Amino acid sequence: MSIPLPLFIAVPLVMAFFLPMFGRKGKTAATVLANLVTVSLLVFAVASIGKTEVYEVGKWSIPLGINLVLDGLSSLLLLAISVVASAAMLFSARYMEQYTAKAKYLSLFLLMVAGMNGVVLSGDIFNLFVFLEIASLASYALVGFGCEHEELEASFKYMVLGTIASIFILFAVALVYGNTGTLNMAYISQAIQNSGLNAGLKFALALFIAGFGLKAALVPFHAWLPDAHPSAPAPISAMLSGILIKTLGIYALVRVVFNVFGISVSIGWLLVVLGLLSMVAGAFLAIGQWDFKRLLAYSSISQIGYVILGIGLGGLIIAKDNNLPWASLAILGGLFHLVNHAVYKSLLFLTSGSVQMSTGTRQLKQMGGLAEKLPFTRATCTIASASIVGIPPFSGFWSKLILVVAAVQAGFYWIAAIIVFVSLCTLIMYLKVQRYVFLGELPENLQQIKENRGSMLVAMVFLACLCALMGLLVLVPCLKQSILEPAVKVLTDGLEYSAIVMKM
Amino acid sequence: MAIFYILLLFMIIAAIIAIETKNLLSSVICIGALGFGASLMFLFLRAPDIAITQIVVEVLGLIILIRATISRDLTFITGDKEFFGTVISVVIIFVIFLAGVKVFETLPDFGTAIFTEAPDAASQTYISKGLHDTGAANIVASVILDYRAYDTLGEATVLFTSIIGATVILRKKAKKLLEDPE
Amino acid sequence: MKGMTIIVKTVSSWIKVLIVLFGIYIILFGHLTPGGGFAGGVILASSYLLLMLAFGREFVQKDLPLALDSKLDCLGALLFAMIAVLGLVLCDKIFFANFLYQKYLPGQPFNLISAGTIPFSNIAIGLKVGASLFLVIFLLSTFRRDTSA
Amino acid sequence: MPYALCFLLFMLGLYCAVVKKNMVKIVIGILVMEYAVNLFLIMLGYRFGGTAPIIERGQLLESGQIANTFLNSSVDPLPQALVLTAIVISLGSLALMISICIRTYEKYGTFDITQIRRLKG
Repeated sequence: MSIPLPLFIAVPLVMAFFLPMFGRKGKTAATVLANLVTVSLLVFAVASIGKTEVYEVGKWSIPLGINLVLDGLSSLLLLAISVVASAAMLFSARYMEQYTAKAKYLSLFLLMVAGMNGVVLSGDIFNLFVFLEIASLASYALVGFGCEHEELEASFKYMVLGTIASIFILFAVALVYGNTGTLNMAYISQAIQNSGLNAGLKFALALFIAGFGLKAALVPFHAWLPDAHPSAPAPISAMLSGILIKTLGIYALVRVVFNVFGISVSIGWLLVVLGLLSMVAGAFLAIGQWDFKRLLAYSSISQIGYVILGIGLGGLIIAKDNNLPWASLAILGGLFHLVNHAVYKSLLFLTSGSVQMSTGTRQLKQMGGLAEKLPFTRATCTIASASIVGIPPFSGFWSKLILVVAAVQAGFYWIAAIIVFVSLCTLIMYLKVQRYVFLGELPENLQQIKENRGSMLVAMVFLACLCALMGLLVLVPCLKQSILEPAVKVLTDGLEYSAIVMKM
Repeated sequence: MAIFYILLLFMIIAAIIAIETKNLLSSVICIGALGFGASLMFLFLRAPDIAITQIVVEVLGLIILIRATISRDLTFITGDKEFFGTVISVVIIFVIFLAGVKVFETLPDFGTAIFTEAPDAASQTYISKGLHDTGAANIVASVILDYRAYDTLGEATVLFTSIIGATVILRKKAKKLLEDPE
Repeated sequence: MKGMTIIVKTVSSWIKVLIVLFGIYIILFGHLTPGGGFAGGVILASSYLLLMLAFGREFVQKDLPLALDSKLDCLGALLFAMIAVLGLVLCDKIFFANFLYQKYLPGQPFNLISAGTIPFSNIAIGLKVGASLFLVIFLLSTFRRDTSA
Repeated sequence: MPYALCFLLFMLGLYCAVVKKNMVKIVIGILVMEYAVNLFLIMLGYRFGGTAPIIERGQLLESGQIANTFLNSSVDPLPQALVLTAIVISLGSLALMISICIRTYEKYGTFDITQIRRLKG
């Protein structure tokens, strides 16, 4: 079955335009419809695995019109987006009952999903910017959804930094247009291959890295993330940490650096250093936190570091000695970690939401002994923690193992040592969560709490099963070949992207 | 040519006043001057579509901004200015500016558009085939609503998103008490 | 807010008609002359803004209730998305095909009815932009009063 | 040279957004940056003695071709389309940003971000 690519954007968009018409009475219907959309997106994403397709919108051949490109990397991201989105949407069905304006919330959620799908599929640099703005604007509004003091403050901070990042990206697009005269990524790539990088394009690349780095919250640019992610409602935190920073930040950055501008040794080192800084700084900052969601947010910075480290290491190996098997292994580790992190970090945020909904607090010191009161939350949280720390059967172990092996193989022993060291810090972090949330004394005021069942539970169990099974993605050859390897190949092919797109 | 320099200098002066003045309302008014300067500039750069849009957006944007500032107690920020931090950021920004000026030497000179040099530029096709392909005499309209209509869908969605976001942020009551679970 | 003096009210109720007409003109002729859905939509919004300034918020509420306004906003966006999706249905599965121009209604260049779906897209965008911008200005102007009262 | 002045405008906006402590001033800085980028894009498409990219009746020849007077003088339509989109996006983000500012003002009673600091770290 072949799915026309625009459906990935059109279905959530049309539903998002339609949903605000439901008032207070149609709330249930709106929730059901929104869930249907996310589930159907999941079906579409599964159906489009392993395909490579170029779709010309309005049948205008490129560079006249805009094209949508589906390749291995896009379909990997589409899959991750739709998995996290369906779980978070299911979770919101019950969780968002504590807020008003649910129909508008659902609409914003779908707009965010549509924006991310648009970013992932776009083959045109300006179009990528437009869809990035849709997803960002929806996320600014969603961070401030609760309209409390902290939420508005975090939302404003996030919005200012995010808008500056967007303007950087737009300026870079303008510079690229001024230098090459085209906006299509394949054509830009070709023009760069013909004429080489001049000062203008280098400046544009710097602006792209700064802009996408801000969106991805890599370490020098991370100031907004620890405020914005905890302030949002739990399902939105799961979306933001789980997938938004990866789509708007990492995916866009990697696409522009690898496929449009071409990787070089200096850019490879830059990515590796950014990744290492994020890993170490994020982990240290996370250990000191006493706010459950804030700890998770800092840990996201650290985990994003792993992803960009793996991809940057692969790029470095390609640029330095063009050893494709080694580079593929590093990139495989990075991308696999991206998917893993999407699943377990969103699960962790969902469990934090469940805990917060039951206890009414996010402070670790005010909790304790919740293991018997919230058995399912406890079980899923433990699975996710084991996964993020890297305990063998769970997913996180495999991606970290691949990263370590790749670093050792390429001779970067110190990088491997840092990876192992940061894993230990992560272990401390999550032992702390287990100790203060689920073990220990149950405080007096929490004797009466109950666990929230229903849709929230289903969403958490779904993600926990995925956590346990994700290891199969690298262990079973046919899954590996159909999902991960095409994505890796897109990056190792590098500049051949333009030839592939133009040929189709 | 001189008109561009005059307008640009006017805009820069307006921007400096808007940034440095102590009174928020006058700073908003200066942004208005900046916007109308930009609108005139667009007109002289032969972009009437943009000039019209800019001028109407400017009016609306000004109303929104004035709405935000008027009848607020406009406490001026008196707190101790971090002089050192300001100097450092000015220096950093100046250095980036100097680096950036070099960048513009790589662009084609002002007044010679890139699309006249690039052989397969899309814009060549737009102006020569646009009327035939889409039937619209206004080439900009044919670009935004036919060749690149997908962008315009995105644009309409951005506006929609921000309006829904604004209604969400400005709603009266955000949280409600939840009935007992199950 | 009761609104302004009788002179302002009378003049603005006349001018409003002219502004609405101008907005509609800008929208309809967007494919022939400068302007288009977006600029025209903002002009439409500003006509209601003028009414709001002259007559007060309650009067405008009667003329254009907030619920209707937000429905119009959604409707405009839906219409534009529908034009895109219709291309998928009517014209060989092409998203955003200008199906009217290519298949059904080529029209003559420089006429009002030409360029296929472009005028219709302009109308949809004009509707959407006008409704949504008026909505946001209305919300911004009423917000403070509601919370302080 | 006009490009450099435009870049100066961009940098002024960046300076304002980064250094100022007032929420409205930050928004103003962002607006200045947006104007500068829009202007820059339109400047890229300008050519000396150009005309607007709108075909008039006389310029459509009998053969269906467009007259050379138009082809050789029209400015670049593509940046104009991009700027139209960018202006709308900036208006949208302005509306959302001002809503957040007003709501924050209601909560804290000030626009000064040094006093709006409940979040630590």
